[in-house]
Amino acid sequence: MTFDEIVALLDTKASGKTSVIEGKTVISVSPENWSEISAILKNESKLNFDYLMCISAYDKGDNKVYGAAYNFYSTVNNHYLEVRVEIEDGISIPSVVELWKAADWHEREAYDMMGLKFEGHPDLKRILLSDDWEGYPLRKNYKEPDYYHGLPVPKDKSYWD
Amino acid sequence: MAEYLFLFMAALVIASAFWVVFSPNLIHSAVSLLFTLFGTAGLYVFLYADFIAATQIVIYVGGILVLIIFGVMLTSKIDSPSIASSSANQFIGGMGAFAIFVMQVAVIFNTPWNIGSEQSRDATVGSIGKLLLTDYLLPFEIISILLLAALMGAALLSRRN
Amino acid sequence: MTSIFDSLQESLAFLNLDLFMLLSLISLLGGTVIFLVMAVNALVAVYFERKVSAFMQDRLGPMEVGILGFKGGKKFWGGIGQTLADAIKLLTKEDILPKSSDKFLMILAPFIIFSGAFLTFIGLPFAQNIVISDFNIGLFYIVAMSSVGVIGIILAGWSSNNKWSLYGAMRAAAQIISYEIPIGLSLLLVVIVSGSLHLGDIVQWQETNRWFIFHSPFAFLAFFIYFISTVAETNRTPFDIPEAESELVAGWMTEYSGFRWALFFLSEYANMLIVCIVASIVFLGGWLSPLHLINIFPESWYILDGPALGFFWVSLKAVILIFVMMWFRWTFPRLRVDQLMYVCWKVFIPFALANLFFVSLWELIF
Amino acid sequence: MEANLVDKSVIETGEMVLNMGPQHPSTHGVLRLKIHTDGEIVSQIEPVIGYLHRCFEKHCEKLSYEQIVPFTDRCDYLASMHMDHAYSIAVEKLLDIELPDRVEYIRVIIAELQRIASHLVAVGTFGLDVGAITPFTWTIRDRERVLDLFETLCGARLLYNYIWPGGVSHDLPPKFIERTLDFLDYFDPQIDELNNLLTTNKIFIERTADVGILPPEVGINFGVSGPSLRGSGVNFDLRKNEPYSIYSKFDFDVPVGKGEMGTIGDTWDRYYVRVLEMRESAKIIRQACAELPGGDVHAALPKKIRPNAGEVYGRYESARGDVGFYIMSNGKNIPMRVKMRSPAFCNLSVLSEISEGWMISDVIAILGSLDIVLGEIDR
Repeated sequence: MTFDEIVALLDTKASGKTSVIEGKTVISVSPENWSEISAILKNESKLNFDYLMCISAYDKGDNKVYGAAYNFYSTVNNHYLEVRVEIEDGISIPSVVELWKAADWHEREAYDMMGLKFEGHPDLKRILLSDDWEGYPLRKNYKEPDYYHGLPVPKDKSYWD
Repeated sequence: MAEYLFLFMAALVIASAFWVVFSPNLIHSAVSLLFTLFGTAGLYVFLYADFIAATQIVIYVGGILVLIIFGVMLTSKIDSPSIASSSANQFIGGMGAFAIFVMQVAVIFNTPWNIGSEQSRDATVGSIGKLLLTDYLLPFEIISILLLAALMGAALLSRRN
Repeated sequence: MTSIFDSLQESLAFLNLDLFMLLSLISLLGGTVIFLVMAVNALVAVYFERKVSAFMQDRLGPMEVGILGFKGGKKFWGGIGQTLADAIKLLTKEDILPKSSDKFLMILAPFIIFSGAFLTFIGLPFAQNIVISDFNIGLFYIVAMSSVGVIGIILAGWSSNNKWSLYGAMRAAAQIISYEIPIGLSLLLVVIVSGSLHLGDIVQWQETNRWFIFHSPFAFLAFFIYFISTVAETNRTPFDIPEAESELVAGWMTEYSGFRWALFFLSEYANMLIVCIVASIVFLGGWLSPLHLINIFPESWYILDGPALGFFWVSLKAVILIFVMMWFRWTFPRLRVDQLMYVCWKVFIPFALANLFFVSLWELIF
Repeated sequence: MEANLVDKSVIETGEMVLNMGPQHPSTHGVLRLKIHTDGEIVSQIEPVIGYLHRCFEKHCEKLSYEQIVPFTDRCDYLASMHMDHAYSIAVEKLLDIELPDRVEYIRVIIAELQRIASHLVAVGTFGLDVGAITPFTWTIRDRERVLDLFETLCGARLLYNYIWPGGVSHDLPPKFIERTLDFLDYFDPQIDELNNLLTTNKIFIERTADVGILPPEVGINFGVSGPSLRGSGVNFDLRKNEPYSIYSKFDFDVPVGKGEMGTIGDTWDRYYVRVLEMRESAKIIRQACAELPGGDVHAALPKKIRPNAGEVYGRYESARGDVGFYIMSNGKNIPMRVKMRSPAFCNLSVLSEISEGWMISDVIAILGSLDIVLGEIDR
């Protein structure tokens, strides 16, 4: 299916709950509707997006809006879809682990790096960084800590000299 | 020469047996038993029972002691290297042990020991084999049936469900 | 058959020592000889193994270290001093005892393992008269003594206070105790046929009859059961699961270093030598020359068959078997622990028992 | 003979947590596995990753598009060319540019050589994991030849920085094609030898067949890709399904697991798919070498790459699976966000699922068959 067909199908199934981002082949979904839409994406036989490739968390740079971009692929129908869920800081996104197990580690990574909270995730904890890390490093407003466990963090080469 | 060696063996048996009883650590007790068993094998050699001595080592040291150590490790937390042994009912146990001690001493002094001159003997293996398959055939077979039953019991216990 | 012990007793008689001193002196000498044999065996076998593995893996193996300026060039003998250098390195290395280990047992364990191998050598003949002490029950003695080492392995694994070591020790104990049974049953075959536990008598039997491996099809099978089981008993690939490097780091040896680790190493290679010498004595005619197998050589060749060359033949047969063990190691993957137990309990032991029955029948009929 | 003959509560056994790694011979890097075991049987595995985390994605937000290439090298250090290629394809897609033909052919040749090199390591270390040492040295010996080729190509043996957005860093050295073909002639019989030594070895089959079966639907649900997924019988290869570069021009097969020695999707299948893929790669290289056109090795690009605002998700079939680069641009010469979808990251997440109930030795074999590279997982 092409992108337009997918959008049309989604409109009939859940009208008004998805929107197309202007000029792009990307669907935008609000967090309230996301669990419904994700179930449709997975279970609707014409869509059958069984393969969640990637969840990319991103920071718009305005200290307020964060988003997650989901890239789906269907190994049965060979089509592709990108969905974005954008939130304001502090609001959580429904987790899709139930539908795609692949989301487990991706959501943990998004939480770890960008501080996105996923509601319903079985074990949302840091994955790459240590459990006691403070802050979310991939946010644009992240400041490197001066000390880590009492040790000074070397910020420029003069530290070694 | 032989006397010194005998005394050494006897001392080894007694000292290690003491440590088996008094060691605060169960595993140390089991290891101490190794020396007791070895010493006993040495004493068998003095009795010209070379086959029995080797049997002592292969069965007690190579088999039963390993079993005991396994058992000790399984009774407690297996991955901590301090398995303490504690003793309860010290008074009653002491009384029992003392009674047995008195009995043994009495037996030792009341037995008419047949003390003769040193004599060397030929290999004992042949005669042991002949006796086992003629005069003592019934006990031998009964023991093998007992062992078979034990083997089957162990197999049953270790099988899941 | 005279032993080194006896001949030393005779030749030292001129010293006019009292019996105690004499026996102590002889025991000391005998012990030194065994220790030297073990040390030299380890040095040579490790070098041999490295070169064999290098050959099989398209490598050169050690090429740099020499002895007294002799490096061996780019030949097979290159790096001839490598194992010696390694031995010196091991002896001078820091001896680490983990903080929460059971220190007493951790120190004791290597010595128990070492004693197991050491004591076995006392009854092990290298040729007709080259044996430290000649036991009447030689074969049984060897089997008995080689079962001592397993206690050391359990203690080593447990006292290290390391879960990997413990796994290794548990696996090793299960494996070694299990494989002792097929080994014992295969050797029992020989005892039944030759009617003696004395290794000299067993070779004597083979001299008057034929090599044991050619005695009957069952004996032939018994040799293979024995040999494969000894590969398992010495913890070598494909049965090296107790120290499986990719699984258990180094199994029960994980926490050991320096001299005490060197003792493990020494005993391991000593055990290899022991089982191969036993195999060659019991099944392959011991110090009998293989030239007798096919009587096509001119009479003059049989000079190779004299007692002096007994040592040569025993060593040759043992070295060939050791080479086969190394060949196994560098060819096969490792079995899993349940497969290993399966092979022992469901294949080897039934076959060995059936073997025992049939060889007894064979003896009755023929 | 029922279970109630024995009171199980008397001899109940406890669970033990075994900490495998971060320093362990067969975790293929600094991976830590918390293994919950009952004796030898594994009941649960928690992979703990992040020991090799080098902030690749944060670095990308501070560097220009060209400067990122050396960092992609270091992600999957066993298949650096694939990472460069994947990133370059994503950037070119973002810029929407056409490449000269010669660039595409060179890239395909290099990428397939890299696939052979990477699979050689995977196959060899897998042998090492199940205890066979010799196959490892043999495969490393053959990989050495590929590295020699790469050395003549760009001077580096591990981290090449050769494939750039818009082209490759320089043209092929003289005689490169001849030497590549020589290598392939040498290499084909080596695969047979490897099969004789390892693949068809009875012990090896006993250890790997029917072990750690990954059902295809579970694999897809967990996002497993590459040879690990194809071992489960899923015919999914981006080179065929969504041909990028010029792969549609070549004739090659996608090997999938057939369950020859056991069940489809077992450890042996995952291993064998890699062996077969090396042959297919050789086939592709031969075709590409035969058709290699002349021409320029750089596309006409401005000195500073400055894509329009927008985003792209580039997919690429690397030796380990489906690499994705999600690049968001806001019109500056540095990207706003680069997210890398690492195939080994997803492949590793399925480990716990497929190794429950197996023994510790099997877990090592299963982990080896997933062929992870920690540099790529942690980024």
